[in-house]
Amino acid sequence: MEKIRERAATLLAEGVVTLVLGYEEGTKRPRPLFCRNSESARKLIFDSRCIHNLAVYLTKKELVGKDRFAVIAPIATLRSIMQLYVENQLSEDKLLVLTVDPSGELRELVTFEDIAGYVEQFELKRGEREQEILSKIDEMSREERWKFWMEEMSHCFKCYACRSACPLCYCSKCVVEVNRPQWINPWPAPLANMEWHINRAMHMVGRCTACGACGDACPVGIPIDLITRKMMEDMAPEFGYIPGQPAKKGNALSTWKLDDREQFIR
Amino acid sequence: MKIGFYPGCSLTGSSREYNESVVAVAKALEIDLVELKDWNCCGATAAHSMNEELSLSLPARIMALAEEQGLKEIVVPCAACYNRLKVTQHELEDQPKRNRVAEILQMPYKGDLKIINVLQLLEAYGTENIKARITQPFAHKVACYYGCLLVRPHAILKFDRVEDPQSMDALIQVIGGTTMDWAFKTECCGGGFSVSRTDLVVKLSGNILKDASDRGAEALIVACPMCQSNLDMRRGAINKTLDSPIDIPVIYITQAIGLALGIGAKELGLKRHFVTVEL
Amino acid sequence: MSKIGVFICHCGENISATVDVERVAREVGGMEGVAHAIDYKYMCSDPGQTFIKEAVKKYNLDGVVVGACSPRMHEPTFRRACAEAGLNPYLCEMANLREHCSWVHEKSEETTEKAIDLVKMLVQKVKKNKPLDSIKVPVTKRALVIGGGIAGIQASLDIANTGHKVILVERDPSIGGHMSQLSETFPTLDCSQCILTPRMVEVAQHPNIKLYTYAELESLEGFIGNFTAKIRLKAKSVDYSTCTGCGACIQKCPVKKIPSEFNAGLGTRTAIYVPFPQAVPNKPVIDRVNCNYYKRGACKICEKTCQVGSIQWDREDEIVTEEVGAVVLATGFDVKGADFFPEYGYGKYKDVLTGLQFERMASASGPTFGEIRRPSDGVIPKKIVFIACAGSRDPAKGIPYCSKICCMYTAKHAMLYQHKVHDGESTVFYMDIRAGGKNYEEFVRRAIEEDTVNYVRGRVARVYEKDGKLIVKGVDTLLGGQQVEIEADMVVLATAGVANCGSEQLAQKLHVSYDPYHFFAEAHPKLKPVETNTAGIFLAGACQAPKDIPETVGMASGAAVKVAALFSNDELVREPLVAVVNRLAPPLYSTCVGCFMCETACPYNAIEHEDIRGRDGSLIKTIAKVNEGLCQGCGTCVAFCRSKSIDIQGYTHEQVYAEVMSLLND
Amino acid sequence: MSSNTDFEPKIIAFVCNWCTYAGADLTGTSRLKYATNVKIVRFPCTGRIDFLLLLKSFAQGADGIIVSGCHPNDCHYTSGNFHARRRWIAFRSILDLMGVDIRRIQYSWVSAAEGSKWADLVNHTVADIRSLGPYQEYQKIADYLEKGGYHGED
Repeated sequence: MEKIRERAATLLAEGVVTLVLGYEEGTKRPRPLFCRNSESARKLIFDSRCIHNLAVYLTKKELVGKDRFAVIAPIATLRSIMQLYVENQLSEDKLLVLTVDPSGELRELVTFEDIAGYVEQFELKRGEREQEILSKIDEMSREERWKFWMEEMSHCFKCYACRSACPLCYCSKCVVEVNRPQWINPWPAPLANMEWHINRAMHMVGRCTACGACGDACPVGIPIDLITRKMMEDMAPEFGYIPGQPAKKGNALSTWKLDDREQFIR
Repeated sequence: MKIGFYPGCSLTGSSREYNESVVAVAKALEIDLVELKDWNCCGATAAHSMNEELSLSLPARIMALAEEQGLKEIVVPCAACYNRLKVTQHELEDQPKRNRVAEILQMPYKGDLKIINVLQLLEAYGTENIKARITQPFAHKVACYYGCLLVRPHAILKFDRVEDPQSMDALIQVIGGTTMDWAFKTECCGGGFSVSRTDLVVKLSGNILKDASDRGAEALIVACPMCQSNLDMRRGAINKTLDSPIDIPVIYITQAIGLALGIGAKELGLKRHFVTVEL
Repeated sequence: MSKIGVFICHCGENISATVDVERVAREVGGMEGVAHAIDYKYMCSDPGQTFIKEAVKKYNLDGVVVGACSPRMHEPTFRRACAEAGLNPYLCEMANLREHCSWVHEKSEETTEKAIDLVKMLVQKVKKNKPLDSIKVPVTKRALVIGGGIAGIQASLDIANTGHKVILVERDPSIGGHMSQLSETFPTLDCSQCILTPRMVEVAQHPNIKLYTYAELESLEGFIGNFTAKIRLKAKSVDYSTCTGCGACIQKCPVKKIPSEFNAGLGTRTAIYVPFPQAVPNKPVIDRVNCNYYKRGACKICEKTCQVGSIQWDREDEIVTEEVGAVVLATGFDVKGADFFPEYGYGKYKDVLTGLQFERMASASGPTFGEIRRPSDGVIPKKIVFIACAGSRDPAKGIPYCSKICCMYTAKHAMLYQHKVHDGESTVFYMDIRAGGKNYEEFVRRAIEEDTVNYVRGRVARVYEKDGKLIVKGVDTLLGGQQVEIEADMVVLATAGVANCGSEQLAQKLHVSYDPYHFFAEAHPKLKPVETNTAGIFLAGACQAPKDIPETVGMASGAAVKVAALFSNDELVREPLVAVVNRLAPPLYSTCVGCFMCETACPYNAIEHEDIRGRDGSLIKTIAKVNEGLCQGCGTCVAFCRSKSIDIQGYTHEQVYAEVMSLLND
Repeated sequence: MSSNTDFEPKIIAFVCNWCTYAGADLTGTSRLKYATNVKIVRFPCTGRIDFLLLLKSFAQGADGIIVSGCHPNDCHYTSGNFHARRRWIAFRSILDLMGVDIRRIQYSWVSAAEGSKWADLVNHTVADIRSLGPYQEYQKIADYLEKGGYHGED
């Protein structure tokens, strides 16, 4: 932790970066910290509780500014960074990534190649909570699944926290704000909620890196992260997409293979 | 170097000398062979022409056992077994077949076991390492005979050049031998027809021996028990069809390497051959 | 509010027999925004069209729906009628009441109701239609032809003869390609060079053709009508403006043992060389890889020999830029060579030849002056075996396709052999004889019947050498699978025709697609065989798939006509049914966020990057932009765009949404 | 659902212009008959078909949906149908996870030469949807608050 503070302070003092994005102690759990001078770097912390996906800020020019900045990134954030890179949203010369490897060493990742190589060592596993809910869903009949999600969705009041938390929801105008035509109604109602979440899942196919930020952000606790996560798990072997190791060109839905398998087209 | 080992039936019966030489050479090269526990017959050569489920389930059990015993890689010296295991692994990429086999076996099967033949084992071990241990160079002109099962079907085995394989030749050259370009490298020896149609085997194996002998080979080098027994055990019958008898021996690649490493003839099972081995 | 005119056609009785057309007109007439609705016996007839034109003017219509037959039939007709009446043609839509309704349903209430729904759907769509203008693209009337074989020669001459300039680029020092290597041609047995060389000379002398030999395409940018080609002129080391082509340098060059490419490796050439005596241009180049001077820094014998001082040692590759409007790809094919047939001993036994090598041997200008002799010992072979399908139609070799020309040239080879070696015996192993073509079957029959070539149906398993003979082991499947062994003096392999080396890289440079075997892909297998998916780039000859000379020439002329048609107007007019990326006022500029997933999705490489810059020139954002010249209007990008920033004219989000809503709203 | 025989399902078909639309034209010129329940919306290519349109169709009361285009390798635009195929693989998987009745969406390849296949496809789909009954489950959530409004009006 001390090393991170020192390094961040040096980077800022030497003017290598103008901003270090990291974590500080919050009331209940760590919260994001935007360090713009070496003094504030003293507040930086980094441990396993730092799960807030800071990649979400990287596409926000008004926050990160025009100059080079550094971000302290746990593994989930690194995966998001890689996906953002593939989608032409980040450039190497503006970004410096700091992370702490499992042995506690501070690592500086300068190029996307470095990040990809680093991320490669980590396997994406289901946590206990994910495992529990997904295996429950697996055992349900279709009607039960419908009821399950209807019940869950009935709590959704369209606050769009899921959208705000997701590093990959960086569109300047989201489809729900498109009104010619109004594809999805903005108000919270069963249909509009359902359409929003199906739409969100479709937009995440081959992109979601299963960081779980959307699920964490949901104030009413709908396990929405599992929809995109399940899609990621199901589609990855199908389309050869690995979260955090995305193909350089295109993503799962903008590319295709002659022998893509399906059994439902007559 | 530690690796799983599936001998198969031939190596415990008609081709004991192959087993002995594999074990002896592995020992000399400090390769730790871990024999698979509770192994069964792979089903060659009859099962796949009789019953598909059986032909898949027998090798699948072998692979499932290996997985269960924590092996990541196994060496299969018998070309027929090697072929059956590889083909089964390929076939079981098909989910319905895999489901059916899992149902029959009542064992989990992942299908990610790495299956290699003896040539691949020696290649992986490293030619430089072999070279360093040579005590008596194998200074003989020989014909390397690959047969069918070691290289075909290429689409599945993906081992060596299918029509003109080179891996065994390369090994022989490493131990100081001279190999030759000849015509019957991958021609069939008659295989499993040894008992039912001996006449065919005599003809086919006879062609192989004759070409090798005509080109001045001092021995045939093989890596398949079936080929070895046809070329060696049927020699009497073969010689009856020829103008002049052929007396060149048929030895396993592991026996040749064993000789170069200075291992004794008895330890390599060279006394067990029908055609006397004097190399 | 909209003022839509609706016109329901009876189509004689084709529609009115099952659909109550009057009710359709009546009900649709009551819709909001419909100003005028009628039905008439034949809407497409002259009086029918006049009804539409008059209504457009009288009611000042801003949209027209014609309920009639399939739009695939008469959409252009009615759009033209609207345009003549002063209404933008893209404000006219058709409801398919015939093929999709009256012809497929019985007369019933439901059928009429479906017809009403279909018309209503199009009314809702047309309300969202926008007037569109045709896209006009300027055309540079110069063509680039890549490849100087018979395909490229023919295409160049045909285009040049229509009065347009042509730039012909050839990789080798001479044009002529594979055809110049051939001895005689099937099915007439006329000499290949005799018919080809006059064409080669014509190319060289044509005032409209600029020939770049020993040159390769470096890059191609732009789009139909507006390409910029960069061409690398490889250093020839000889000044062609002064060289007289006397050939003295070639005589004196000390490096003589280089396998001749032209003779398929059977003969040799020098380091300074012309590939063959009839080469165009007939001036030498120095092969720097083999030249003593370039290898070791000393020699320069050619320079001493040259009386006009044409040798230029320090000449470097040069890049020239040419603006062109269309490209014809005519890069031809290659044949599979050594190491591909270990079982046939090619590359191992000197007397196992490829078809192309045999071709050179049979040629009067070839290394043996037309005599068939074994390369190993120069003896005339008395027994020769031809193996058709050497590699072709063999999935295990990775070539499942038929190379198409081999059956014919193998018959020709056997025939030529029999003509040259009267007491010789020739055998052809074949899978099937594919002699589809004018006089082709007769030609093969002649080989079998008059020239007594022995045809054996079956494949060859192996060829090996024994006591100076080549033992060919095969099977005769016509005689119950009998094994056959022939002791031959020479074996000729009808090797598979494969894509030319480097075709994949070239395809990527040009953004044209290619098939799994690296042949260039045509835009449609039946109806667009000479077009590629990239507008303005056309295909000729064997670069698309193996083909024979007449087919190649036909295709080349076809490609030339496509180029000429493109050049027949100063501007290229295209339907405006293309994708567009939205543009908005600052600070957003566009809802596009530049993820460029559309770029990988687009089959036509029509998505470009557009930098939006502030007044000070600083980059604000990079967004997608559709190149109207390249976009073909499939709309794949549209369905893919998450923020709906890209839309396709004619099938916009608003239009299709309105259609769907209309169909289901009752 | 005992009254299924009286139930006339509403089915909407999303088809590409070059293969299935032309195939359906051929059904007409061949005078093959099929049920009136299906109405065709024409698209340039299956690649253009937005998944949201399918969702909106159910919301607006469709009981079944047909999506059809060119066979693999036949696409007029070479790869639009391959893109579409991937999209449908993913979309179907999401719908299934959410408990949407994916039996109600029939995907198909119908070429311009397959007029009779189109008639069969329609008749089979109508029969299938008829046996499934009206899609009340989805209607129930659609009717809550927002059915009927078409929010694209100028």
